[in-house]
Amino acid sequence: MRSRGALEELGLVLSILLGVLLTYYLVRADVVSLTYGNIPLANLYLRAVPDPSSPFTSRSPEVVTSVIWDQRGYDTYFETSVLFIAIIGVLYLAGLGGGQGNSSVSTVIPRVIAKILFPVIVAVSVSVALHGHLTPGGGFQGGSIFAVAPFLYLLVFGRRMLEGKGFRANALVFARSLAVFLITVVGSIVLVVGLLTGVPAFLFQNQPKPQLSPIGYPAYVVLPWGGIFLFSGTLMILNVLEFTAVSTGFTLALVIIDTVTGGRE
Amino acid sequence: MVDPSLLNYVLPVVLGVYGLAYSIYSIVVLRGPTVPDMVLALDVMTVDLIIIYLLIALYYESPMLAIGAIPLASWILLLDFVVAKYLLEVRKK
Amino acid sequence: MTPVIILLLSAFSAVMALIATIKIVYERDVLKAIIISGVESLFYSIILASFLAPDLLIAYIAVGLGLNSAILLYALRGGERYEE
Amino acid sequence: MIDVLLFVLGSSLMVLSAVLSLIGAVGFLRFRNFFLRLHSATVGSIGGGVYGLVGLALLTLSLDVPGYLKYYIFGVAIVSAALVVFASPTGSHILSRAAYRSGEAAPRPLIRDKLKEAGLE
Repeated sequence: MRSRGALEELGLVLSILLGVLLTYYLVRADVVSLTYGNIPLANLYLRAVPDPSSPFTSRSPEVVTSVIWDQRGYDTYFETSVLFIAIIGVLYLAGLGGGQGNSSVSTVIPRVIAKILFPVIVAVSVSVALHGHLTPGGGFQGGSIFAVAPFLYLLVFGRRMLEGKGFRANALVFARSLAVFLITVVGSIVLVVGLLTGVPAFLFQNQPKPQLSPIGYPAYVVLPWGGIFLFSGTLMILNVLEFTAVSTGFTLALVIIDTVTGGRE
Repeated sequence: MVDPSLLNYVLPVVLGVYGLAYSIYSIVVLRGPTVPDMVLALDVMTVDLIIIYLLIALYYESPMLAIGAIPLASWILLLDFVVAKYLLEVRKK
Repeated sequence: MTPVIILLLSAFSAVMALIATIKIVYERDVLKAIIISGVESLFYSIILASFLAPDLLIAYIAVGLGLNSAILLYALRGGERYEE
Repeated sequence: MIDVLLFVLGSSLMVLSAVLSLIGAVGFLRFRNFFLRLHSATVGSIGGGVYGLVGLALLTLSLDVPGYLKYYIFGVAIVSAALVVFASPTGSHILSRAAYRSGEAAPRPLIRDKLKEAGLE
């Protein structure tokens, strides 16, 4: 704190003052009031998404996942592909060389516990991702929980053991590329069908919209024994694909960082 | 079956004591003289937070809030491992 | 109607998060700064829990506490621990 | 009858565990070095965490609320209790090992270092 100049503290104070002033004027000028017509924007989504008679429905009780993958699907696709491009670029720059296989935190206790905890974490993450259209959670959350399990193996057993388990860099890159490609296919298939048959359709469209576009994905299938399996159109498919993309992406990032920083010693 | 209104006698007391423990732990995490102290306090604070999440979920009667407890419980171990690996490998150099 | 004790917990967490941010800015030991940034995401997560945002809560825990700290700690192995 | 028993058992476990958690927190403030604080960390995480989670599961099972709420919170509490039982002692073990071997936390005041005498440093 001694050597920090007066100029930096002045900058800190000035930025805080600027933030307070901006917030005050934005609230006074009513710029940040989030209303659409007379209904607040959040209420609009909360009413429209679970209601099957609304034109903007997703047939899903979970509003956040629907907004992420249906109403704002295009944004989410770009987020996924930005992460994809970043990881591919780092992979290109780093170049996976050889590293030593041993690990420094490995006594017998972590080895046993890692073997016990690996299936538990995988089960939890898959369950979070698979019913992401019914409960909170979804592809990104499930994928980032899944990344704990290979990371545990990486820390305890080293990279050799992880590669023996099937988490090789080539396989991870392949799975990730395939998932991102399939997200594109699932998002654009309605548009392609609409173009071929001469019906208007949207990119990343989920349910058919009356008066705008009559085609779309089905919301549920009737099982042979009479039950209904609700998968909310694209939501469940995209959740599973996003789960694959995010989990393999984070695992790949951790493997790369382990190789790059571990190989320097 | 027990009437849920009986919870109003139990939950505020338990949540208050856990909140007090949580605040003491958070002060220890920010103050703790060495790095292992901070990580250890972070672990115990995380365990406290799991219970606080579940109590909040019970308070609001919305089970969807409870799902955050499981990733939190699985990340405790990882932070310990990463910090331990860092400390051991930096000493080796 | 939010109970008073949950509001008190969120207010305390918000204050502690502010203190943690200031401490990170003035911390010379980068290892300590990384751990405090993990704690800060825990403080935010309790605010998210009391305002009923479970989706954000899961993502915040998994990325803010877990992957962020892990990747920064890994990156620190190739660098200097103490700032000048 | 069994419900009242479950409720009383669960709530008393929760109160016990809350008090244990507070004791662990006070121990963190009062103990002198890292290796002494490990004891209060065990009290805080196993006594204050796992007992509380099991008590919460029993308490939730006895309530007269809709089934999805009851069994969801019960399942989450049991799974996270199992995770904490496995994860927390392992984390403390590996952290204390690293802290001793790297010399990050000095055991002070130190009367006799048997690990050093045995050459297991």
